[in-house]
Amino acid sequence: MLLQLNQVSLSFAGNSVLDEVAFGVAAGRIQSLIGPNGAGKTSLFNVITGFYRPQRGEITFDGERLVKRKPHSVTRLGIARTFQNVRLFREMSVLENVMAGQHCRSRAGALAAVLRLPSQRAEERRIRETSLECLDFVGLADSQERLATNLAYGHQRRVEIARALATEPKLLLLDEPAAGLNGSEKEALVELIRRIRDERGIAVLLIEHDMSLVMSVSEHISVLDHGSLITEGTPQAVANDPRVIEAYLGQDDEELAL
Amino acid sequence: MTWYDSLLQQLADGLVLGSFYALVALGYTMVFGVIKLLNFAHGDLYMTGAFAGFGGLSLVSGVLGAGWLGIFVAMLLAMLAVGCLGVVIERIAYHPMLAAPRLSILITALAVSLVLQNAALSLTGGQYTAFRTDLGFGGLSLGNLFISYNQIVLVATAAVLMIALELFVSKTLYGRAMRAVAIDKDMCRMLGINVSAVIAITFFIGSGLAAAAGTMAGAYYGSIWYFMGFLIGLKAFTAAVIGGIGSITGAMLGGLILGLLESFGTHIPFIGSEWKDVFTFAILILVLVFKPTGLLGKSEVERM
Amino acid sequence: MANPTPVAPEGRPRGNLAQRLYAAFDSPGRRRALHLVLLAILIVTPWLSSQYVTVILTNALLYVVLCLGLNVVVGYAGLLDLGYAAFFAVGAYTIGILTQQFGFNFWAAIPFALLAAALAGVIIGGPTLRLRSDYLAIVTLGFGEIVRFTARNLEITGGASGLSHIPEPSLFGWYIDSSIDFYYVFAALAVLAYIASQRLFDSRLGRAWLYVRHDEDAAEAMGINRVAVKLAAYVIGAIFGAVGGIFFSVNLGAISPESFSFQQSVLILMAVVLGGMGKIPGVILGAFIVVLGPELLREFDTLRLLIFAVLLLLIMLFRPSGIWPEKRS
Amino acid sequence: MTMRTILKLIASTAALHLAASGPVLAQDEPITIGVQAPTTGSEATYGKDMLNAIGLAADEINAKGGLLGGRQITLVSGDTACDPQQSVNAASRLASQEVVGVVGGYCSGATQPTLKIYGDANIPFVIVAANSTQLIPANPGNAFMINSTGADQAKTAVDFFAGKGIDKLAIVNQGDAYSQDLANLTRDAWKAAGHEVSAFEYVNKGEQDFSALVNKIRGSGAQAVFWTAYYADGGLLIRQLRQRGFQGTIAVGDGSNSPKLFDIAGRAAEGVYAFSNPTADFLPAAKQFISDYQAKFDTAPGPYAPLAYDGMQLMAWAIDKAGSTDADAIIKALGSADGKEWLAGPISFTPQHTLARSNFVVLEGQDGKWTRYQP
Repeated sequence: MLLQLNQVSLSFAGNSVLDEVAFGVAAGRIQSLIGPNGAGKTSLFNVITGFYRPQRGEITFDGERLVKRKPHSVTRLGIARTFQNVRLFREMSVLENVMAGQHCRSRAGALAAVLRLPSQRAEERRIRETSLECLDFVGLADSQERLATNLAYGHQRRVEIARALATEPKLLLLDEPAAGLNGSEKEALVELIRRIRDERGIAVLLIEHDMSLVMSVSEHISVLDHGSLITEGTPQAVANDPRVIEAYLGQDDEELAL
Repeated sequence: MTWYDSLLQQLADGLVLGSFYALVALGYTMVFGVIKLLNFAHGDLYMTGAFAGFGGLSLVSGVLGAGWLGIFVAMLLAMLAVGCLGVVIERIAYHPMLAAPRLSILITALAVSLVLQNAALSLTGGQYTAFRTDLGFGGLSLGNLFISYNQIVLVATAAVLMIALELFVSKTLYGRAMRAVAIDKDMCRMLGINVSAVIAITFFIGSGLAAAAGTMAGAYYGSIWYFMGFLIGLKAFTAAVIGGIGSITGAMLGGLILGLLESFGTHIPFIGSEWKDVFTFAILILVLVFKPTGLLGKSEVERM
Repeated sequence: MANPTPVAPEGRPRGNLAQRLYAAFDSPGRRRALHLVLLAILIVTPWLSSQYVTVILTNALLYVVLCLGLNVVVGYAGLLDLGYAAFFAVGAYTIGILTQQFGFNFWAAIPFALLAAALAGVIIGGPTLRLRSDYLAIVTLGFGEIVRFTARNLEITGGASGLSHIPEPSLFGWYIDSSIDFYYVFAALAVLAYIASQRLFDSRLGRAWLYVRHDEDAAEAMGINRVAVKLAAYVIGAIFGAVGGIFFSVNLGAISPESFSFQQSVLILMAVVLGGMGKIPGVILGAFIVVLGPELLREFDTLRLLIFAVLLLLIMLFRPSGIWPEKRS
Repeated sequence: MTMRTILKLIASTAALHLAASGPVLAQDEPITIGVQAPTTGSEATYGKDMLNAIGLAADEINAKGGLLGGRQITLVSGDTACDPQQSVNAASRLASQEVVGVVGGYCSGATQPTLKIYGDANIPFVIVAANSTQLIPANPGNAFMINSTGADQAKTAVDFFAGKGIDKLAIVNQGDAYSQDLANLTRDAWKAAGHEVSAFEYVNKGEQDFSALVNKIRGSGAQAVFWTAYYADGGLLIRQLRQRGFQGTIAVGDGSNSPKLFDIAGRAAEGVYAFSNPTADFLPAAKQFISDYQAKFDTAPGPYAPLAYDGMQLMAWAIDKAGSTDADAIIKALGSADGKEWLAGPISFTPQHTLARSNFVVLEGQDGKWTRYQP
């Protein structure tokens, strides 16, 4: 397993958010994390990426232990993420946004920058090229100069994915990437997710409420309810699992259209 | 003087100093509560209050004399005048800036401070003004311990003002609106609370308390000048932070603690009084680094 | 700003005057020409003006260095620093103490001054950078005052009288001592500070400051160590301040704690905010305003600071993000 | 940078040029004298005082027909804000305005860097208040100090306290160059004389509450308190010392020698001693000065007002003696000052251009004013 969680527990002020969660993500796999609202999915992302520190449990990624690492160091190890509500640097250009991802893959310091050392200039070129390539990959190379905040919502989501790709990850965590997208945009997203895996060999773990999207893109699904992993398996197996239906029945969610 | 006499004496003196700090700190903390602004001009409102009180006393002393009665009336006049000044400053300088970057409004506050200070400098010609009163030097002597009547009146007045404020904030509609605005302005607007009016009242009260402190300080110490707000502004801010900025009881507590610390700080063995302010600032920094919410401040819920 | 060429907003090709000026100097060739013209003005000015003007401009150029340094901290990294004069003091006092009390050569003392400032930056920044902005402001204010009181209280710093007779530096037998000499020294420093600011802003680190300022969490998620990046801003700002202090001390030949008061920090901050945080030309303009403004108002004597304060207030009210126009409308 | 910066630069440079181009000197042109004093900032109280006194002197001279056969004196003020950098700006401006001489100099720290500027421009400079010994070696030869140095005063203080039979002395200063210097000098001299300094304390300018300090002084068993700084805070300290029943001797340095001390300290200032140049409330000229000052500015003169007045009069005297506005001649004339009595005593100079004769006297506060103390 590329990413492995063992008995991860998290609570806030005594309220249990995650309870002994254990599951893994295999390298090069597209996997979904589903569950009703408030099941702890985003919290789990935050635990993996170092924004929350779990009280108990082990998380390993590519042979490294993640617990107690700061978010930036988790990203360096090769886990990139997007946010549920798009968090681009709004007042900066699209390209500058994507270049943020290259930060952890470059090293020039202040002195190199002030002296414009050849190595620094080469690195700047490389950052720019890689970032452009990532933008091109999500189909937005034309928008590189525009302010992020001026893009259509669907495009902003893509920029966020490009930014995550620019960190050169082995695993990409997408938090509700389809939220707010229309039908054709969702199709394009499915295709993009597949290309990320197929062309770049990056494993993808996504949180998503749109079940048809989940069913069509995932190779493996993990289901979280009330902070516990209730089941996991192939889409087919999960869709037929009575526990999953029960978990979803507990809430009045229109997205239950399996 | 025995050690416990000296201890008691310092306690009494610290209480007086602390009362001033607390009154000024309250203004900082209230304004910070409602608009999240460090009002750098607040110390200068204290200075303005001292001059307003001086003017007030010369108006009323003919009828009421320059004893505590006259000073009280002058103090009320000063509170009214400086309270209004505070509201005007808020309207003109801070209100248009509420949506601007946080730094811009801070700089605006610094500019207001400079304007007040230099206006006072120009008007007074930079001279110290003697604040003449008929207050005597008398007091209670208990052995070596000496507490002047003035000190007693002063601490009592400060206490009355603070209790009145506490009652206002906890019991009246406006007071509760003030606390609500501090927590969530947008929600208050939706609920039909006149947020602008609440902010104005906060400035009025905060500035009025500074003016009260300024007048009492002028009367108690006997001289006032255009630069007197600077140091106490810094100290009172420290007090507000120690108590937990945004918390009214915290500001009172912080003021008293700082007053006592300074009173005892002069006596730290092996460290001369030249290090006293270094000591004060070091405490400020330590509190902020290790307990940023202060003693009574609430943790960061209000992330707007 | 170092952003790539802006695309004119749709449907509005011309924009206002500022936008058109930006457009006019958009090509690298024209920008170079503009730089050359400004450099030429910088070089010839002292020959065309009185000693007084030279002295004032020298002072303004010192402020350019200090303001560009503070701009890294406040404008780029978004950290409000109210005690910036402390670094200015560390630079000046290190030179004063080393050259005057330990007989160091001026140039040999410079690395120590820079090191001391960087160290001070780490000591102040290290524990405090995680604080929220207004608290950081107060902590830095406190540190600024502590540095000043310490300078006043210690024997080695000359107490309240400070240090005097700091020897003039010489370079290959040429003594830097006249006001024109120092004008050129500070002009060179200001140009260097300008270039360094520009290059930093154009770099990976410069972008990281902006990312962190805009959204700390998103920046962290992109693999940016926000504490390290902020600390870097702090230390770089400290070094700029120390450079100003180093040459300030030899220019005046005497330093005392009064030069490094809270008011000094406020004035530098004011220049940065006035011109427009993060906008290099704006910050330079701000530096000139805070130095030249009170000088131009000297006729008014006692009233001059009052007039200056009122003007400042008006500028803040009508242009809260600084007088330098935004590149993007 | 853009065009706007250039325009700004050109405009400001031009404006500075305009402001700086002083009058062309001709035979009936006025004689311009620069006044270097802090008229803004926290020291403005004292700076304005000096400016007032110098203005008073200039007016009197002009009323008597001016200098050099009818030329009037005009003053230009150079505000230093007591800040070294601002002082340099102010001094450069005065130098650019081609002033004939400069009178003033209040903060030693802010005065020192200006010496070189006046030296290079060869402008005679009468320093009326700043009296740090550090100024002496920095003097290029054109500056004259008419205030006695701290060492003189410290000696007067030690003699006085010893004469009163005091052994334990508390010394309080304000952490600025002047009062710290005087405090240090007095402490060293007092200890050297075999006595005890029971408390050596600092207060910060603008602090109003000295209760903790008073307790400490009382607890130290001090028989006398020496306040080395200025009257404004000194007045508060004296008040609080007496309010809390301190019975010992209180003396203040020359920075506190002002009638205003009685305004602030009230009755508590009765019996307080001050070391001072003889402001000679006894000389007819001084009485006249005090009442003129009071009438004109509606406030009593501050501690350095008499010296500032003297400085202006001395400069005028030297210009007349030189017979021209030639700088070298004026400097020579100043150097030849012959010990004539001025408001604050006789002035003649040592080869280092410091006051030749220290003549500190001891004053005593009685009935709300200073009188000469006779042991």
